[in-house]
Amino acid sequence: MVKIFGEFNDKELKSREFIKLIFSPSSVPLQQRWRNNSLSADFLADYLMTLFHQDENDPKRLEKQIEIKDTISYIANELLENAMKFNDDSSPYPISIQLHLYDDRLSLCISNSIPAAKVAQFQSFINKLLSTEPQDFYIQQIETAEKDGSISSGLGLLTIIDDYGAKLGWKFENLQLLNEPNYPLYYIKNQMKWLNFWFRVRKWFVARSKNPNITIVTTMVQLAI
Amino acid sequence: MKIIDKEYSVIYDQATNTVYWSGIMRLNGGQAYEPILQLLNKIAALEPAKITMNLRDLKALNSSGISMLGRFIFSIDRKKNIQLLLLGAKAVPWQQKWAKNFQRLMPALQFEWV
Amino acid sequence: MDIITEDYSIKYDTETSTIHWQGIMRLNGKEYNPIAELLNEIAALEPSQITLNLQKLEGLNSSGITMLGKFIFKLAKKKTIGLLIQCSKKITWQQKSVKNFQRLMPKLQIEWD
Amino acid sequence: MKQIFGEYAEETVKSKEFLKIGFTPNSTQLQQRWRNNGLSADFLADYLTTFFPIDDNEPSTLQRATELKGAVSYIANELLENSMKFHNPNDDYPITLEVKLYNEHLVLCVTNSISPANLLKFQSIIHDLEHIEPQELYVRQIKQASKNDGNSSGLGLLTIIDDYEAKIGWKFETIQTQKPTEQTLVTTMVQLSI
Repeated sequence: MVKIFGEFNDKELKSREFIKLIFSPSSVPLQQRWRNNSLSADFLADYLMTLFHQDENDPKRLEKQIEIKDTISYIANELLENAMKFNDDSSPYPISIQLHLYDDRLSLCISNSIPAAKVAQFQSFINKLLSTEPQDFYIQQIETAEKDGSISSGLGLLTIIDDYGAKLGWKFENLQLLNEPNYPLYYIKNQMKWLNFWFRVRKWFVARSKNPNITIVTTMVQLAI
Repeated sequence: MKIIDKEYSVIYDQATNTVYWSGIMRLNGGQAYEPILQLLNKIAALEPAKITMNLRDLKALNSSGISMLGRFIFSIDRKKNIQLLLLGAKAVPWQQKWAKNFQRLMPALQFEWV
Repeated sequence: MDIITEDYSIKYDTETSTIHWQGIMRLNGKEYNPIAELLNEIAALEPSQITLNLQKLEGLNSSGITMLGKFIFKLAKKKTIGLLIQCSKKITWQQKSVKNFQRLMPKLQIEWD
Repeated sequence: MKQIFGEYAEETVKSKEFLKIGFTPNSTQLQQRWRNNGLSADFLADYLTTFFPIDDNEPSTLQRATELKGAVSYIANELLENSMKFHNPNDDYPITLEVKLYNEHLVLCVTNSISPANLLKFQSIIHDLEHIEPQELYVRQIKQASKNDGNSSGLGLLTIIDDYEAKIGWKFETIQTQKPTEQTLVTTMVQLSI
């Protein structure tokens, strides 16, 4: 079962460039590896900067590029912090983040596993985020955080939409549908060997029986450049 | 005589016959290192009795750069009239790695470590 | 009343009631608590005005924005302390996100370098 | 078709941690994107240090972390530079760089497509590495580079084996791509004890 929220562009065109980072599920406490979020976000932003055509005689253009770099660093860091915080560490699936560059825009997609019990809560947060005026939502979130004495306010996603003008979307997938939805068709099309196909199906069943209740959520951010 | 880039610099101090290297050098292959090798060859052409290479601030060098340095050391070895001293830093992990190989190219090569 | 780490520092100058922020702060949620406490201690001194100088704070994640937002909201309710935020146009997150603080405290003064 | 050279080991025990980077190799000019090799290598090395915490009371932990960071940064950069040099320019098959962490060693793998012409060149470099003493090969390669204006290859792999005491191996495999053609992929695997 797949559920889509917000502006999730599932049928992507071929991007001009992409870079993808895949992180293993980790046994090290999150606090110890927290710095890796920032490190990874800055790396993606720096990497992207290299892909832009640079012209030292065009300061306006350079300024714009630096703004995009900072924006990617901020957004990627927020997405990674969330993914690491909310990831279901019992899931065998890794966390991945990918950056696609097109001529006039770019997209960031991050995927992580969440326990089935948390799905409804997250989806209702998304619905609230999408249906409330950003200004109101901002003040509500700060007020609530102030009352609870909490720090996690869900402000990260709001700032991505409201401050950086990005489009945000989500895809929730149950484990059964992971990898390729049309298994046999996909493999025939790609001329894979049947043996390989059966091996993959077996692996899929084993994974499914071990982790019956895992949902993968992919968050997609699209930004005009 | 010097080459200064955003990422690295190679500066020759004539008074002490010392070449100061600093930064991170990971240029794209032998050709990209050609200007640096030319600079070194020009210094060798001045025929000083001794050349010192201070590599202590050179944080990283790729294998194309190691190859370029190796070529220069090898050419000095064949000349036989110039002494060569390399100043390295133990704190920079890669520097101790190349030492033994450079020695193979020039048995009379001298080192000083900090 | 200072907090200094490898990545960032927060220093309070009593004479001018200015808090100088510097570096990159991307802490994990609760890690902001000591900083929130520092801000509350300063507010408890009841100066007539507090200045937050963010011109050298190059990076701040949304948990940090929340922490600042909560402090600003608290001052707005208090009504006895004026607040000035000094920002830099060169720093992208400030360009994007500082304007929202005004919503929490309409009397907030924002100064750009 | 699959061919193995040197010390190439398929994973039998699951790694404790891994990080994989995949990227498109082509469209930006090589000269400009060359910088991304160093950037990616340094990122990977820095990322890994998180799993080697430094204890201020134990100076050896700092030294170990510094050395490991230096080694991973050097090796990953060399592997990426090679993948840029040898990948098939007519194909947009992504290049991947992966690090896997085990109890006593770590593994770095780079996979890229390779054109038939580069395949022969690459396999002859491997042949030399397997059959010639490192010391002799080192001197030979420097001399060769002196002759033909610095265009040597293979010194990177040699330094990985000789200077960093790493095990190295290769896997060549031919796969079916979407296009009607076949594509040869090469994976270079470096194993480093920690």
